[in-house]
Amino acid sequence: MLFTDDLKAIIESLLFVSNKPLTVKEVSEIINLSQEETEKLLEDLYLEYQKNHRGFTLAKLAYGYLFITKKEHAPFIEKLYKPKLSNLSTAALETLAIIAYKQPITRSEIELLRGVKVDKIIYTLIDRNLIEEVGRREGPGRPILYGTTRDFLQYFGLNDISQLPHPEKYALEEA
Amino acid sequence: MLFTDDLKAIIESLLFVSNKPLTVKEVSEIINLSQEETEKLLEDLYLEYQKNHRGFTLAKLAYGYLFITKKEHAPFIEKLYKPKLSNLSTAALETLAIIAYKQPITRSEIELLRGVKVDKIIYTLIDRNLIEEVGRREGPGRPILYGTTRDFLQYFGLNDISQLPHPEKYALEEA
Amino acid sequence: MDTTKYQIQLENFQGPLDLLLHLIEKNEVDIYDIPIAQITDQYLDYINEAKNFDLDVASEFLVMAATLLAIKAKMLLPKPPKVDNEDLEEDPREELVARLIEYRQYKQVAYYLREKEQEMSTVFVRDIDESKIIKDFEPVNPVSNVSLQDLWKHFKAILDRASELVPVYELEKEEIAITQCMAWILDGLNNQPQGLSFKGLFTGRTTRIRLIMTFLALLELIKQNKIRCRQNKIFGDIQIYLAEDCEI
Repeated sequence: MLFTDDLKAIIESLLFVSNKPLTVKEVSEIINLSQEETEKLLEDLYLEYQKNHRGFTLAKLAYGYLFITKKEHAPFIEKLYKPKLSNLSTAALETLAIIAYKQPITRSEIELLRGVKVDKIIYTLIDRNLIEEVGRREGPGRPILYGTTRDFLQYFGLNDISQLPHPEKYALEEA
Repeated sequence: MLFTDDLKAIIESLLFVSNKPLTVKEVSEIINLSQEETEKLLEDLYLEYQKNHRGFTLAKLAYGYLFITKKEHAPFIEKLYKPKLSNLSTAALETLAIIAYKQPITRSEIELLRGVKVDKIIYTLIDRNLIEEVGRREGPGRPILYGTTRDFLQYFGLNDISQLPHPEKYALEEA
Repeated sequence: MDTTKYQIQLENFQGPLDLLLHLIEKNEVDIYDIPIAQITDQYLDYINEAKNFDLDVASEFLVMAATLLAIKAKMLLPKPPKVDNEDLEEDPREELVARLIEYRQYKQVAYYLREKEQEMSTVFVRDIDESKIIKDFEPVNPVSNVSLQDLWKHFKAILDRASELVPVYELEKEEIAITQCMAWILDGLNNQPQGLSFKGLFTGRTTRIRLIMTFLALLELIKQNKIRCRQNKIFGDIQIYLAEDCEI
């Protein structure tokens, strides 16, 4: 039987060799512990890292846990590292916003909402693994339905799609 | 002026993102501190990690400092990676098949046949020890030639590459 | 007309809805009570001022122009006499207002996403060298569930794909390639308004699939009226032009 500290160290080692968020389920299967107990350990670690003054922290992203660096260290890391992928265009962000709220949604439904064609943008977003095909709408032509991916959540620092602000929140605000 | 703890956190963040050992000199240039002081901080960190019961530790290698996981955690890390290792994607299998039958072959020749980029897949296949560089094609750019490895032969129970199945053979067997 | 007012390029807008929202904000009018005549005039001024813009973009803006003009016309018509059991008269602007409000919401969400993106661009994950990690493991057979026959099948599948004409089962996948080829041709024409040579399009494209896709892309562009072709003599080279640059 392993002690809590041993288990925590094992979990830490798993998080350390991952650059994608690990879910409670994935970790629990590897360490052979119930999901509840695993979640408790992950939460413990999460809180420890929140308190500690270290060079990286544990983030809850895309339904999982991932070690990331802190914002304030970016200027130093950028000296070591090349800048990351280019930012998304406004058109891509508007398209993503619609897909995030209306998923699953077809291309032509997005085009209706944005008032412009989005075929090229859709390919870019698929290419960057931010959206994916999630099925087909029944009916003529059986058009492809799109939804957001876990990478989408990670890219925008979200743990859960429900963390997005409700669009109705903006409805009342006068521009 | 930054405090020691801040500097240590910055150094930790640099070590965290790096997959190569960082030298005292590299770190001192990034944090703009003398090499002696930087070395002291790195040594402090090294000792802290030696004492701590964590999932990873700081190693001193010939040319610098590098975060590594501990030996005793290897079986768990292996469990995390195994599903990734034992399943080649269709794209990877197609690429492997092309290389097996057409070797020695360059990357752009493979891309011509598959109609898509294969650079990442090539790295995966090299990582999995299925293919290797076997030379250079004479001519402009002297592109790398790839071929299958001895491991490849072993995995498929072949003595040499000429034992790969060929269409004629199948036609006869099926007749 | 004072043209300096309209220095802003159409390309700066994310589409007709975006331009309309800009005009509504600029005029500081109530989105629920848009002065349609005024906004329509300004909208049309923008369109008229826009030079050499993309045909795709243009059609989207023109559709909205038509919608605006239709609403304006309806608002000018004398109101029908009130019917007793129908208290609410339908406002011709209603549908457009609903679209604008919904679009504005997503625009706000897009701002939010932009902020989150900026925030996340300052955090880093570990740069993991997988090969270093796996080198200490027990060697895993990466092809344990693959037989020699599988390998041959995959190879044959590729040969078939590369040598056949567009196979039926590949069409869907290749849809991407057609749009890419279309974009590529249009880009070429935008850079070279004097026209492209038909032969030139097919040199240097090495795979059969690409040749076919380029040809299909040409047919599609002709069908969509985006390009025109001209052949000056029998068996001579065919010149391809953007439809707007071509006077026949």
